[in-house]
Amino acid sequence: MSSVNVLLPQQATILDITEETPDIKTLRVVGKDGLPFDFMPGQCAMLSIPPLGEAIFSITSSPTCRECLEFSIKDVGKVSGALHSVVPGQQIGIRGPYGNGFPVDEMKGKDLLFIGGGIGLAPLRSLISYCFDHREDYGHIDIVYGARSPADLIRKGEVKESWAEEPDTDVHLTVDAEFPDWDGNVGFVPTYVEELGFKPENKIAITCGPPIMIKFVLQALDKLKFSPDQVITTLEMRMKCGVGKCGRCNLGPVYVCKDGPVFTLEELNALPAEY
Amino acid sequence: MAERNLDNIKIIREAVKQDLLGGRISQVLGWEKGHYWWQSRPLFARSEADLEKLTWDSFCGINLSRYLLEELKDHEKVGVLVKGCDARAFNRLLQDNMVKREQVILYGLPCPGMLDYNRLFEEAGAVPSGIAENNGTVILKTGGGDREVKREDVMLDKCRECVYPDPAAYDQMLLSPQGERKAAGRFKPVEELEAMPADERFAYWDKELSRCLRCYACRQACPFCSCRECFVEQESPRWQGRAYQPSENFMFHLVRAYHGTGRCIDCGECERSCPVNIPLQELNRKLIKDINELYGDYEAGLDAEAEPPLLTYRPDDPAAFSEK
Amino acid sequence: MSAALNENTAGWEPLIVSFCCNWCSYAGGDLAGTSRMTYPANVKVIRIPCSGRINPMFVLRAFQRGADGVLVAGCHPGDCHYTSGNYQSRRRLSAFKRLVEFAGFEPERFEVRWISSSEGDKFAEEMTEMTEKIKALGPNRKMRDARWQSVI
Amino acid sequence: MKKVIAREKLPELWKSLSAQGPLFLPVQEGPVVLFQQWQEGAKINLEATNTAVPPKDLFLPREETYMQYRCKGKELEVIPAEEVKPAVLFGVHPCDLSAVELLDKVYIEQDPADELYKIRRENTTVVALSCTEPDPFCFCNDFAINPADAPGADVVAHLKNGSLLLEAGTDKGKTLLKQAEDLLEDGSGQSFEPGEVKTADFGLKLEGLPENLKNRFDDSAWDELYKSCLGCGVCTYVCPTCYCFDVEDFGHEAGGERFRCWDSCMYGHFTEMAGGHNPRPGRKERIRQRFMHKLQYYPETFGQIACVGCGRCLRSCPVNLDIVQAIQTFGGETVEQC
Repeated sequence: MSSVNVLLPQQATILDITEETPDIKTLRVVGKDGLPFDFMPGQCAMLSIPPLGEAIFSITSSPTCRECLEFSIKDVGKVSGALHSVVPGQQIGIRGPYGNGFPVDEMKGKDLLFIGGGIGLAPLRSLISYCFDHREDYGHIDIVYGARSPADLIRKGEVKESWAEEPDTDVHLTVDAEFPDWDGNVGFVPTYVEELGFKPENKIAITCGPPIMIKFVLQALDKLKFSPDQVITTLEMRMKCGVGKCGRCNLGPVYVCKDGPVFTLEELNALPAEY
Repeated sequence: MAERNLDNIKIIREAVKQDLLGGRISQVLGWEKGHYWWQSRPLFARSEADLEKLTWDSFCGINLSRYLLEELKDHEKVGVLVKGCDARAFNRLLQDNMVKREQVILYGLPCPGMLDYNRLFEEAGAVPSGIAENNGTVILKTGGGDREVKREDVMLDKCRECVYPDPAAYDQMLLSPQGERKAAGRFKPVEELEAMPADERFAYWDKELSRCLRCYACRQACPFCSCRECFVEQESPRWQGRAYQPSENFMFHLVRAYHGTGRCIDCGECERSCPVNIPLQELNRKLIKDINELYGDYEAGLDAEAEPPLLTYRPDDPAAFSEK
Repeated sequence: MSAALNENTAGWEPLIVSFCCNWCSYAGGDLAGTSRMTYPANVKVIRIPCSGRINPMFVLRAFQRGADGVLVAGCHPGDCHYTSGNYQSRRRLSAFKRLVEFAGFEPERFEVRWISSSEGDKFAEEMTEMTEKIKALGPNRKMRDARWQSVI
Repeated sequence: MKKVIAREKLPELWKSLSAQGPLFLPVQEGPVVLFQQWQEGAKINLEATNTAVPPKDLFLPREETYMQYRCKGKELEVIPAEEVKPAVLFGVHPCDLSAVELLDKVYIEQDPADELYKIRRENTTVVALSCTEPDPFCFCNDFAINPADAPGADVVAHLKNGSLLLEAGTDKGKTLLKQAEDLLEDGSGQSFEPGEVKTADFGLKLEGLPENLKNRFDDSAWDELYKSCLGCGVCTYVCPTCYCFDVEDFGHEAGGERFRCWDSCMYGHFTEMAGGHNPRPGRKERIRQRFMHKLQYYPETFGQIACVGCGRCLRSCPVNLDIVQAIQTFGGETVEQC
């Protein structure tokens, strides 16, 4: 009997690399025979570059994309730094998929409000593409996306052009301060969300971004009368195994890598606030 | 149960009570009884009720000064009960600028040496129901009657060779001093190891260190390990690997000990804390002995004003290598 | 570096890692080179700003990764470019040398020498002597990380 | 299957068993007793109640290399480690056996199973040894464990009247006893009736504790409890039910290996993220995590408290901050000992 060690990575190859912002790159990755594994939007994968080790990243592409996996990665640490210096054709290790992913079935028939900040668009992007590829399943789509500056917005072309062109879809961009040649909104994401005055009826809000942004977005949504079960967010914790054993991402009875990273605000409120 | 000298405890309580309730300090670090009569654990007393729990007996081995690093973040001024080794630990932290003298009141407790429960059990042949002490002897209370042993024979290793049982620094000395002790044997194990052939000595350490779990209790309990970030946790460069390989064991223990050169106060908390009984004091004492031999007698923590030997030099210093 | 540390057991040659002070010993090595003096190729020189820069972890890491001997070379006492670096290191490295020996290393495995920038001849001599001594002792296994060897 | 062997003949048994594969048993190593692989001349100590470090090492080794890697140019090759050989673990006391069963729930029963653990578990024959005398720190009675019996082991062994009685409880156990047939005598005439061993009883009230703790995450009692904690990892490493690990690489650009090793929630770096944010930044958060995991999180998932009363944290914590104190703080009642 050949058994499978869940910690063992498989080989994957870098197809190409896009420089999104000064510190964010998008890697397109393919397994030995096409996609290394099937997955759902919101799930993550463990990428490894020996001898620096492994780190977990959310998958940016949609499962409807069958050519490759995409990862938008910010250079913040050892492994992410190394992933910034890979070249096309280079092989890395990959294992996954990990986590629960977004509840795409429960979201069916609802209007969707995506609220992203900076690199926080990475996991949302997977879901947004998925929804566009299953357009008839979902209602009106609003996308609020912001960053510190226009240069820090990722996937600018896609966001501004293709997404905005989708039927029944509105894209709202914002940056933290005035910049030359920026004709969009200026202001923090949470404030902008409040200003846009979204109605909670039959709507689900999905938010991801830096912790401080999430904190204020949640307050804004509360003011707009969204109930906790209408708000979905993803958590970020340090992880080593991805399968709910190594203990780092343990929060109350859940392991974020296995039972998350996607939680409704209602679920989150029941957990110890250690994230 | 352990018979405590209630008069002494009363003296201690009264002394700290005045300062605590009078508002001079907002917390007293002392000891209280643990689950068993042979355990006394740290007490962080902030009220009169807390002080009721305060104890002073032969099981107060835990060095309290280390806690100051954390406690002074939350308190303007705290009181600490200090044995000889706790006071030397305090002086050490003072020398490293980790604590401020005016933030602490030291209550000096001359220490008769703490007892080792393992030795008590061994002598009694079982777990005694308690002990009593009388002038250098310990009476073990067992089912088969009382048994008297010499106090010296049942002390903790760390206390057996203690030279300075009286606090070297204090604001108030609470009990009568013990006087300096002779500890002729403190370097004996080091000398025995020095006499071995190199390979044999390596094999000895290889075996002893192989038990290391890398729990870092030795480091956390140690008053010289006060770095904000330990080399063990440094990521870049990564000096300490996490594997349990012999080479990683040596890396940790040699560097740990070496960082104590001229700074180790020989309190033995590292060795007492080790869950697998690695003879860490042999490494520490080797460095104490060598520094004394090469650069003159120095006892870390005894005098906060004295210059630590590795922070100074003399142009005519000897060397342990050829200078030709 | 890793290739340099490889150990061919058949025709074993010792590997000596020498940390040399930039101002004196390293310049001494340069002088030895420009004066066409020879010393064994077994010595790998690593330039450091001052012998006072030596962190004992450098030495232990060298042993972990395959060094058979480590030699720290600095300016003569009194000649430090930074006034007192070598006075400090004399104390520190004396204590460290004894600790390394106490751990079971042969005394020859770790040495400290003072070599000035004008002592090209001394540099060559010391390096030769160290190499000969280590050759006589044989390969060092103490503290060597077996895993490092197996992955080269 | 019941067998018996005289104690004098045990060295022959060790030799015979270890000829067939690695045999791990309690060995006196200087002042401590540890589970170690048998070798000629090892000082076996079957009297010691508890080893300093629990036998979880056999299933979740403190260090386990599970792959090698080779990099050549842009290529990366991953080479899985070879499977482990069958082993015998002899002399596990009932508390430690219960602890292994707790680990099984996480590593085998909970999806996905951890193959590294599972293979070791399947390949190991566990011989449990009932206790004759409790250690002063033992309190397994509080967890309804009878130290004189060890149901669930492949073989249960009892030291009685100068002999070792062995009873196979599983097929693996029967196979083991068959392997040593020549040395063992028929034990059907012997009494295998487990006796009764009383450990210290702290009178801990465990019923309802997990539910009670659910609302006490922000309880001020944590502010006091953590204070004496030094922030070392002794409690986690000597705990038979702690199972956190780390994954690390060793090597260089061209090649090396990846291993997992024990880690501890008591360390600051355990949860620190690449950007520097740490969800459990201080000793208080970490102490709370450890005790809440044992007393609330684990029970909520698996229906039982993750402590077996082995007493190792009572013995080894340098400042006597142990799980009994935590349970007492949060509602378990206590019987004053001293």
